Amino acid sequence: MAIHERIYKRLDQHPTRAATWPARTIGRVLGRQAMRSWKTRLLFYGAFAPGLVFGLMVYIVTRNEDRILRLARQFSLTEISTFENVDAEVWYRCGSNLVFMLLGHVQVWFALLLTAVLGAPLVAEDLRTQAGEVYLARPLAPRDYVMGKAIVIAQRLFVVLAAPALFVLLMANMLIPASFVACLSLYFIVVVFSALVAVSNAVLMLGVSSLTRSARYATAIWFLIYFVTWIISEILVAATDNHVFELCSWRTNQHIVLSEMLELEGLHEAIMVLPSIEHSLWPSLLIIAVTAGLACWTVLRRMQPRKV
Amino acid sequence: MKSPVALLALFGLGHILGARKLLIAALLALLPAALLVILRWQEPSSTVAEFLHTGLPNLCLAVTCMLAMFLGCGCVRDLLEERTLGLLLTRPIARGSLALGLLFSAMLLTCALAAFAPLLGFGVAMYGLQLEYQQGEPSVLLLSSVMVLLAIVHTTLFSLLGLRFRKSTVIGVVWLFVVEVGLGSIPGPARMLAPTALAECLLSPNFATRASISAESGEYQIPPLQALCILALMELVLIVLHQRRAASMDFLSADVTSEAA
Amino acid sequence: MGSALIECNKLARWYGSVPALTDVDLSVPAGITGLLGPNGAGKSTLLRILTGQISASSGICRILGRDPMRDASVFRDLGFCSEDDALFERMTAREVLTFLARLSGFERPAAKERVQQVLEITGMIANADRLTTSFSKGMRQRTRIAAALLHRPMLILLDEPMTGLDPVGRRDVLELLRKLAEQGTSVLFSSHILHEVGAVAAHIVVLNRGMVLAEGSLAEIRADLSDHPFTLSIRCSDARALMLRLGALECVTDFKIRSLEHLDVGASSAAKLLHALPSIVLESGIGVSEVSAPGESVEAVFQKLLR
Amino acid sequence: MGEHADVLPLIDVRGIRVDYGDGLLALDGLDLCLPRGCHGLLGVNGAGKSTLLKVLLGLLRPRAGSGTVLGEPIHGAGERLRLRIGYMPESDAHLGDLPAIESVAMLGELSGLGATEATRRAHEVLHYCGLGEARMRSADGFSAGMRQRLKLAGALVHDPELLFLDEPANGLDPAGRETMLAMLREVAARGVSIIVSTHLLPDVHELCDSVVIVSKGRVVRSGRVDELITGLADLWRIQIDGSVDAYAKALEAEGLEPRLDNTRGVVAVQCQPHSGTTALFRAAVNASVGIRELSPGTKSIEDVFFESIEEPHGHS
Repeated sequence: MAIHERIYKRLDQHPTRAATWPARTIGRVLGRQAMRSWKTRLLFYGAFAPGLVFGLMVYIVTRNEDRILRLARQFSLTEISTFENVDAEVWYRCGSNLVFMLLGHVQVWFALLLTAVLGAPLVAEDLRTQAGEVYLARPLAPRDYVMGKAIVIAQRLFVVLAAPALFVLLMANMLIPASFVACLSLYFIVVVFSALVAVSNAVLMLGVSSLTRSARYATAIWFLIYFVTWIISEILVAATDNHVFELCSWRTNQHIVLSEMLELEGLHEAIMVLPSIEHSLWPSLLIIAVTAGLACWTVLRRMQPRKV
Repeated sequence: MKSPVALLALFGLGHILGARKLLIAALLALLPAALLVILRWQEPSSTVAEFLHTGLPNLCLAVTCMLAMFLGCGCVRDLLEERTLGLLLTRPIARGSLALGLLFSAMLLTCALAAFAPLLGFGVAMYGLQLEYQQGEPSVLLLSSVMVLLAIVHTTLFSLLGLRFRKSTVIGVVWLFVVEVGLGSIPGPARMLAPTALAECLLSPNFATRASISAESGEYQIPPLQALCILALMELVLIVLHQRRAASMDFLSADVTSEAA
Repeated sequence: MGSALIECNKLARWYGSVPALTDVDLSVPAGITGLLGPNGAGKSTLLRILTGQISASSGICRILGRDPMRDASVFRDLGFCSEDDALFERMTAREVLTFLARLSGFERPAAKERVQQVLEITGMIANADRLTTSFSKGMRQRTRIAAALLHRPMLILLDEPMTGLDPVGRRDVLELLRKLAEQGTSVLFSSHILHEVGAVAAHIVVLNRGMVLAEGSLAEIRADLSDHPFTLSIRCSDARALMLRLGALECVTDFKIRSLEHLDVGASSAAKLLHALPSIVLESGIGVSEVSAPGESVEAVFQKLLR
Repeated sequence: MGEHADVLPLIDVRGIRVDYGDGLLALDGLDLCLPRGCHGLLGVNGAGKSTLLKVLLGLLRPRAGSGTVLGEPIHGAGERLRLRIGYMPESDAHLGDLPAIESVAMLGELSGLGATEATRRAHEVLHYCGLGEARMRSADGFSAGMRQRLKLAGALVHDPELLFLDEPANGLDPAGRETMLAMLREVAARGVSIIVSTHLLPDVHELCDSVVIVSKGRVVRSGRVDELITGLADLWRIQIDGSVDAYAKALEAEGLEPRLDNTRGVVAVQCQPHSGTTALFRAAVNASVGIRELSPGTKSIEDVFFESIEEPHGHS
């Protein structure tokens, strides 16, 4: 046969050191592969639609300014003549309200579905086909393997969360130059929050995915965790009016972190129904960190070379 | 001679009872009781009684749907993906009764847990609390039996989804949202397509659910008997679809097609 | 039921646009039959259709006179051991076999006793009460063969029973198949290890790219292939003398003297020549150091077919 | 490769103990010392071959025992060690959804090659393994033979000094096995040491120059292939046209002791030196059977394997 007569060429200089950043390689290659399925791509690009809708809304509001103001006066909301001379504090509150509506209530659903679709098979399939051996037979530690897989989810999740919000903010600030200075800190908050949700969701999903050998059950458990904790907290809060129970829901914790960062207390009674305001940032952050740490520990324990 | 369907049902049940899945299903079933324990610890008995009337039925509906999805999707599909289904297929049992047996195994467990959840909830609520019933008899037996009915319909539905699609869980979640939460809350006759809405009609006189709220506001309402018949009809249709699908489908796990490459 | 246990005509199966089987016409008689073919020839697909796990895209297939997909009663007399190395987990071998026996229609006491018998036949008594998860590949294979034997089938189908087994495991499986055949059970098994198939299988079916290349006993296939029926190559101390003696046999057709010690004998009937050879060699006192039939091995037949 | 590498033994491990906890010792104090070159690892299912490879590679941490592979201790983090070893697992783990070229290039990068260097090397290795035209397709659509070759490509991409192969020819048809063996022979010729764990004994005969036979977690026999199979002369291998049992009885009547191989078709007979084959033919006439094949065979690896597995192994 002609094939095996070819010469097996040796490399002239052998790799002396392991890859400096193996996690990035795994993240890049598996990420590109994950985006090849049309369902994931549909979900990923579909997530930008709400951002466009919000952007359009901002455009319409700023274009017919006078009619909006007349309406506002009728409802005796604010006593101003034009958008120009609205003070910075009001701009900041409007901006943060806009961001919270988009990021908190809309993009979070896309993040939920995208985490499941991207993350469920990552560790579960490897456990089913023992592909973990193929990775760990390379000069990398289990933590690189976990970090690489987390990058696959977190990278796309971050884009889905941050991009629409930043676009809308940018659109609003360009149309109303006066509001730019006031909303400067919002850009920073959007990026930090998106990163926090992306990483915590990614790591929790990997933890769940390492619990079973079939991606189907990983998805099921992920949705169960998300909805059951949410239902529990809703029922308990409704029944006992004691807001400490809100900390036991993964979704509400993330909401609290966002609303605390945006300091939305002032707006509570005026414009929207919000989760209650007495929360401080740190317990929610702590719970998110502890859960993510636990998930990370489960995956690492599962991929560690077994002591036999 | 014990019928093969019964044999398969017991085998399937034993198979699930040994798996980690049972742990998660049990946690789900203990949810109402856990909430009531917290309520009892936190609040006076009045809110507990009020919760029994409004909160518990809705919570049990959600728990039953999730249990049915979790156990139903996998009852045949798991064996297919583990490739152990071949051992059962090459036995002198018609494919229909094979699928029926495995469906019953998942149904047995789901119904047991679905019935057990409200019972335990009531038990926790009643224990050591001389709670006399107000507002009509929120009898727990009615709640349990309706949950069992709902569990039967949903397990069959999700088992059918499991037979048809590989990624049946995601489709199951989307179905729960679109039909049970979405369609179920639209006033008017369309609501009656969602099994949960029908179950709520059965519960409405005793428990406060979406059906009782819409009944007070005078919207379209179905008497419990008619709801029962629709549920039974729905179950029949699902069973027939399930059998036909099992009888005609190729029991082929996903990566076999590569053999022909 | 005619003499053939399995009848297929114009059987075809497509996976999407990839043809796994294209119009297979087959009739398999009783006894041991070997199913040979390279990877991807469609062996597993054929066996899955025969056991009713998947449907054929077109064509009819009857096994023991019945359609496996519609009529499940065929499995009273049919056993199948698939290629997938899978067993129910969290159960011991005895529990798995007892459950499958109950499914095959045995009552509780009858099932227990039959499982004991089958465990003895497949040599799994020692590990009968250990969990299947801790089984080696060979033990899992024997348990699945035991599962196929539970209901004393008339015909047993095995998909690659020897793949992944070590030589000891392979010897035991071949021994088992031979014993089954002696007890009258017909066997159809697919395999890659050709010389073992050649030694055991009376009837051979060769598949390639979804089509039946050849069907029949090894000798028939050899006969169709080689120009004259049977050639024997003998290395001995005096080729010429041996040639003169062998010439006396009427079944011998031609000779070719390779060298002083190397002689090729062509004969019309293999059996006559082979049976006559020992006595001729003894009488002539010629020292024969090697006898071989190069074109006869299964590998040779297989290579010629696939070319 | 450093000069010191030639002096150091390839693998030198002592007292490896592995217990999976189901009461069966997978490895029971195994000692192994192998020079560079090709070695066959033989043993029954569950004798501990795969476990040994995983321990040497650092994928499993043994309960006891220590030693070095290529001079690196096996107990350390093992990253430096796994840089110089290529591993072809027995499981069917081929990163299915990725296209072949991307999965091999990624494995190359993980082994320290630069991104462009890894992709170039991946193309080269895939061509060498005969997957040139299928390298853009995803591995899910590959046949069993192509998947084995993809795993080999993955193991060769970073040009290892030592290659661990776990059942390389598992599930392949004869043509596939032949191609795989030819490739491995060529790789060995280029100076790569190979440890092959396999059941197909003829393969070992062609590829390896020394063999280690493992049974019940211990090394029961090891040595160069040619030394092991020389054994006694005058061993004849006979294939019968007729009833094998009758012929075996006739041979015993002649005072010889036949041994049947696993297909019962081929009889191996040990004769006194230089007594010729007349006794064999006389037995054939007495048993009235035909002799289809008669060849002077040296003891095959299969015989060595069965001997060392069955007889209670005192010596190692």
